[in-house]
Amino acid sequence: MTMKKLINAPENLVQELLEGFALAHAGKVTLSDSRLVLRASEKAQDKVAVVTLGGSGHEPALSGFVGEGMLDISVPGEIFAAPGPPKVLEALRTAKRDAGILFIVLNHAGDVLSAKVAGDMAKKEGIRFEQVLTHEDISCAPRNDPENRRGLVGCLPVIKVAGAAAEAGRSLEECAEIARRMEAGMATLAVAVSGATHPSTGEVIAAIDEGTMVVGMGQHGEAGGGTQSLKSADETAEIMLNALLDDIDAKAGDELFVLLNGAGATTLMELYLVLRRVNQLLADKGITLARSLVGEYLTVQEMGGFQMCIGKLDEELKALWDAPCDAPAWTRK
Amino acid sequence: MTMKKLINAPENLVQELLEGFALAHAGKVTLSDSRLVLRASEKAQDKVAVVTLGGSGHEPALSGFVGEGMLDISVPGEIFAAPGPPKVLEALRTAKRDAGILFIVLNHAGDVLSAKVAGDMAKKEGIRFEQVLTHEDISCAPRNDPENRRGLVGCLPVIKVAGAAAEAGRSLEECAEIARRMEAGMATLAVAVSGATHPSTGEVIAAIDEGTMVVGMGQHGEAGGGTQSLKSADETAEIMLNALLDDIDAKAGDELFVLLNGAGATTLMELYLVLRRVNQLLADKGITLARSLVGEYLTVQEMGGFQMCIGKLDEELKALWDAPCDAPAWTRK
Amino acid sequence: MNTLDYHGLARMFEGAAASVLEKQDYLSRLDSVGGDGDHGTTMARAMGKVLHAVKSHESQKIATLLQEIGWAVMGVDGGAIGPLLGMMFISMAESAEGLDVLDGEALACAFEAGLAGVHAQTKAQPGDKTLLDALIPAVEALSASARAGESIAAALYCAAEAAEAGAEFTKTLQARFGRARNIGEQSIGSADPGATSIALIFKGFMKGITDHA
Amino acid sequence: MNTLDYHGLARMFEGAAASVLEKQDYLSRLDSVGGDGDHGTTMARAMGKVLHAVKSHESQKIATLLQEIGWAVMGVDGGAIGPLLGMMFISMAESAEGLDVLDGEALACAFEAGLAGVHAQTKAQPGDKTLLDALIPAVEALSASARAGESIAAALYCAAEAAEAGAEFTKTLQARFGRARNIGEQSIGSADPGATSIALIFKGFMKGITDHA
Ligand SMILES: Nc1ncnc2c1ncn2[C@@H]1O[C@H](COP(=O)(O)OP(=O)(O)O)[C@@H](O)[C@H]1O
Ligand SMILES: Nc1ncnc2c1ncn2[C@@H]1O[C@H](COP(=O)(O)OP(=O)(O)O)[C@@H](O)[C@H]1O
Ligand SMILES: [Mg+2]
Ligand SMILES: [Mg+2]
Ligand SMILES: [Mg+2]
Ligand SMILES: [Mg+2]
Repeated sequence: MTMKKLINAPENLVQELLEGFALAHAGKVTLSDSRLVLRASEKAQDKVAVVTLGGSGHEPALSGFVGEGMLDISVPGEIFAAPGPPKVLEALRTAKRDAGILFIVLNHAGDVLSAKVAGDMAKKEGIRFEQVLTHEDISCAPRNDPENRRGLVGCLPVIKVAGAAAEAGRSLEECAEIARRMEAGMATLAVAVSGATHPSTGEVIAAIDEGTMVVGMGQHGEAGGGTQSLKSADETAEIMLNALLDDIDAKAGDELFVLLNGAGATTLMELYLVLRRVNQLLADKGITLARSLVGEYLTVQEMGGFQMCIGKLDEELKALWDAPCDAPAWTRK
Repeated sequence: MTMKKLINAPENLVQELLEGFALAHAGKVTLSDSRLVLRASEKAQDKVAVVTLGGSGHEPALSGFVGEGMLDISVPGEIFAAPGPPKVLEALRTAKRDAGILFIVLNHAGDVLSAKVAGDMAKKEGIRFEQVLTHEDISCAPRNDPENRRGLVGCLPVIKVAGAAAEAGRSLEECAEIARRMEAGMATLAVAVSGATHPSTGEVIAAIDEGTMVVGMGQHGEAGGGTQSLKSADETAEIMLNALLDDIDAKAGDELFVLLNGAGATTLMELYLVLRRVNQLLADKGITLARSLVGEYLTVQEMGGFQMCIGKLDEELKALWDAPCDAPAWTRK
Repeated sequence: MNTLDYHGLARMFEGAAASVLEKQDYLSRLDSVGGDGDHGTTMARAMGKVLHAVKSHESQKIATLLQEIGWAVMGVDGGAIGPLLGMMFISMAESAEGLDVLDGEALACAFEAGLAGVHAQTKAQPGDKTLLDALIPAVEALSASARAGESIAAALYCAAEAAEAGAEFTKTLQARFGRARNIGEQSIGSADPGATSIALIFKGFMKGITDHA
Repeated sequence: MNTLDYHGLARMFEGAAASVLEKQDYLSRLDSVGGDGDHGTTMARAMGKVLHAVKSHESQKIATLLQEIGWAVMGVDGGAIGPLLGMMFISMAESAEGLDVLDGEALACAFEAGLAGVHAQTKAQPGDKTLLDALIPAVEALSASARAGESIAAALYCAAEAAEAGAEFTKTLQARFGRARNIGEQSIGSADPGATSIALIFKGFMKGITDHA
C-alpha cells in the first residue's frame, strides 16, 4: 500500500471528515445526527428545497454546495459510494414541504438506484418532488443515449441555477425546468494525467503511464476514453473544447459558461492556462465566454487532471448564475 | 523529466497563467500591461492601499488575495521567484496616495531584497508606506530570531485583517498596527508527505521517501524540519498543534484562528480530519477555536501536505476577520 | 419439512451471511476488474447488518423480519448492490405480509415478488452481466421445484445450483450495467460480482436450512 | 591605458555576460545544492538584459549606461541576485555621475560605492557564504591596485583573481543567508552560486578589456 494520506481508521473516515467539514463551515452548514448535511439557516418553507446525494471522497462536492442559494440538503455516502435509500428517504422527509423538492441526481448506478428506491417510497408518503438527472459526460455515450452518460461536475451549474431559482421563490415546475434547461445545454469531458489512491482501501485508482494522459476518465477512475500522449495545455484545451462544442452544437453568437474542475493534484496554474486558451478558441469561433469558474469542485482524491464542462447560457440562466450564494465551495456576493 | 503537467512553453508560463487568472476572475481583478494584479474596481483614494509581492507557482496566492477588503495590488514574480524591484516600485507608484500604502512582505530573501530596493526608491519619491514583514514559520528559527523565520501562509490572515481595516477607512498607522498585532500572535508549521515538480525546470521539489513525512518543509521544498515516519491525521494534527501552541504561548481562555492550507495534492478530506482533531485538542486545553479556514491558499504545485497556521484573536481582529471581502480566493458576505 | 417458519427464515439468512462473508475478498477482487473493488466490503457490511437484524429481531413475523433485513441492507452506503438486494427482500416482505409460515407456493411467490422488486429498479436485462443473470434462473428454478411439490430444501437446492450456473455464465458476458460497463469488452472473462454474490446467498440459504434441518 | 571610457565599460560588460553565459548550467547546479536551482537561469536572463542594454544604449554616458544596466538586472524576476547585483551597478552609476572617463581612482570609488550599495541591502557579512565573499576581496584588490597606479587592466586582473579565490573559499563555509541557509551544514563543500557569479563577472570584465585592448 503506497498511500501517502493523512487519515485515521478507514472505517471512520467519512464520519470524521464530515465532522471536520461541518466545523470548518459552521456558519453555512450543519451535520445532522444521521449524517445529512443541512443548511445552517433553514430556507423558508414556502420555497422549493433542493436536495442531492452522492459518494464521499470528492470534496468539496457535494456537501460543499449546501448553502444559501444552492442546496438545502446533501446526503453523503461512503467513499465513492452512494448513500443507501434509507438516508436519502430521510433527506426527502426532512425537506418535505408544500412547495416541493427539487431532487438532483447524478447519473451513476448506485446514486440512481438509491434515488429511485427512496423516491418511490417518498411518493407513497405523499412527498412532492421532481427529480432531475444530470448526465453530461460525453465520453462514454452519444447525446442520443443519455442514460449511459455519467453525471460529472455538471451538477454544479445545475445546482447553482436551480438553487438560485428556488431561493427566488420560483415554483417547483419552474425550478425543474431551469435545471433541465441548464442540463440539456451542457457537456463535460475529463482528462486525467496521474492516478490516485482510494483512501479506504489504499488501492490505486487509474494508474496512468508516464508521458500519457487519458481523455474521458470517469469520476472514480473508470475508463471511457482513450489514452494518448501527454499534450500541452493549449493542445489539451483544444481537443477537449472541440469535442464539447460539437456535442452541444455551439454556434457563433452563443454564450457559454466554462467550468474547469481540478481533479485534485492539478494546479490552478494549469487550469488558468487552459482557460486562457479556451477563451482564445471561443473568440475565434465567435462564441462568447460569458461566465467561467475555475477551481476544485468535484475531485477524485489526488488525481491529476481536470474536467471541462461547458454549457449554453441565456439571459435567465446568466442572472441565476450571478445570483448570490453562500456555500462552502461557492460564495458569491 | 517526469513532469505530468499541462503547460505550454515554460518561458511564457507566468504570463499565460496570469492571463487565465485575470479572465477567470474578471469581475474581481485585472492584469496591467506591466503584469501587476490590480483590483477590478479601485479602492477610494482616501483609504489605505494594501500591496504585496511574491513568486508565482503558489496559486491562488498571492494574486488570489487581491480584491475588495483584501489587497489592492499584488506583484507576481516568476515561478518561486520574487519580482524584481522595478515592478515593485511601479506597484508602489500605482498605489501612491496621501492615505499611504500598507506594504506586506513575506520573509524570503528575494522578496525582502526587492522590497527594500523598491522601498528605498519609493521613499525618495515621497511615497508614503509602512512595511510589515510576515515571518511566522516556527520550523527554522526560534521566536527570538524573527529574521530567520520564513513567511508562509500567515500572510493570508494578515492581509485579511489589514485589508478589512483599510477598507473601513482606518489610518495607515492603525492598519500597520493591526497587521503587526495579527502577525505577532501567529505561528505556522508545514508538513509535507509527497514532493512536486518545478513547472519550469521539471526538477523534483522535495522528494520524500515512502512511508515518511517532513515536518517543517518550506514554501519551495526547502528543508528546515525533520523527516519522520508518516503519521495518522490525528497524530500529525497533535504534533503540529502542540508545537504551534507552544510557540505562541497559548493559554486556556485564548481564542484562536486555525488555518489549514493544503499544499496541492492533499485533499480537503484530509484537512477536515485534521481540523476535527485540532478542535478536540483545543477544547481539551480550554482554548476556543474561534475561526477556521480550510482550503488551498498558498500551494507548492502538486506537493502533498499542508501548513497549519494558528494565531490569537481579540474582538477587533475577529470583527476584521468577519468583514466582507471579495477576492478570487476568499469571498465573504 | 414443507413449510418455512420464522426460525427457518432466520437460519436461511444466517447461512447466506456466512456464505458471503467467507468470500468477501474474492468478491472485492472480482469488482476490481471493472468496478471499484468494494463489492466484497459492501456485501460484508450488508451481511453484518443482516446478522444483526436476525439476532435482534423480536416480532417473530416473517414479513417484518424480511422488511427489516431489506431496510438494513439498503442502509449500507455501498453503491448499487444495497438498493437492489434491499428491494428484493422488501418486496419479498410485501408478498409474505400476514403469513406465519410459507409453503412452497408462498415461497415461490415471495421470491418472484423479490425478483420483480429488483426488476423495477433497473433496466438491466438477462445477459447484461448483472446480478439478474444469477437471480432470474435461481428464482425460476426455485418456483418450478416448489410448485412441483418438492420440499423447500430441495427448492432452495435447485435455486442455488441455478444461481451458481448463472454466475458462472456471466464470465462469457460483456457488462452493460453498473460501473463495469465502462470497461466494455475487458469485462469478458471474469464473473460479475453481483451475480456471484447472489449465488453465494442462495448457497447460504440452502445450507442454512439443511444444516439445521 | 589608464582610463576607462564609455566604450571600455561597454566591453567590460559584454565580457561579463559572455563569461557568465558560458557557465549557466554550472551555476544552476551549484544552486541546486541548497537553493532552488535557478541561479544560472536568472543570471543568464540578467546577462541577456545587460547585453541588450549595452547594444541599445545611446547616451554614450558611463553613469547612464551603468544605471540602465542596474535597472535591467533588477528587472529580472529571479529572487535574491537581481536586486543585489542591480544595486551594485546603480550605486556605481551614482558614483560615476557626470564623468566621461574613469581613472583608477574613479574606478576604485565606483566599485567601492557598488559594494556599499550591496551592503546596504543585506545584513550578510563576510563568511556568511554569499556573493559578498567574492565581491569584497575583488573590490579591495581592485582599489589597491588602481590606487597603486597600476593600469585598469591590471586592477581588473587583480580583482578577478581575488574574486575567484573568494568564491573558491566559500566552499569551506556554511550558508547563513539566502535559501541555502536552510540546509545548514550540508551547504559546506560546494561553492556559493552568487559568489561564483561574481567571480565570473570580474573574469569577464577583465577579458572584455584585455581582449579588445
Ligand atoms: N444498474 C444496475 N442494474 C443491475 N445490477 C447492477 C447495476 N449496477 C450494478 N449492478 C450490480 O451490482 C454489482 C456491483 O455492486 P457494487 O460493487 O456493490 O456496487 P458499485 O458498483 O456501486 O460499487 C454489479 O456486479 C452488478 O451485478
Ligand atoms: N540575503 C542575502 N544576502 C546576500 N546574498 C544573498 C542573500 N540571499 C541570496 N544571496 C545570494 O544570492 C545567491 C542566490 O541567488 P539566486 O539563486 O539567483 O536567488 P534565489 O535564492 O532567490 O533563487 C546566493 O548564492 C547568495 O550569494
Ligand atoms: Mg463496486
Ligand atoms: Mg461501490
Ligand atoms: Mg536560486
Ligand atoms: Mg530563485
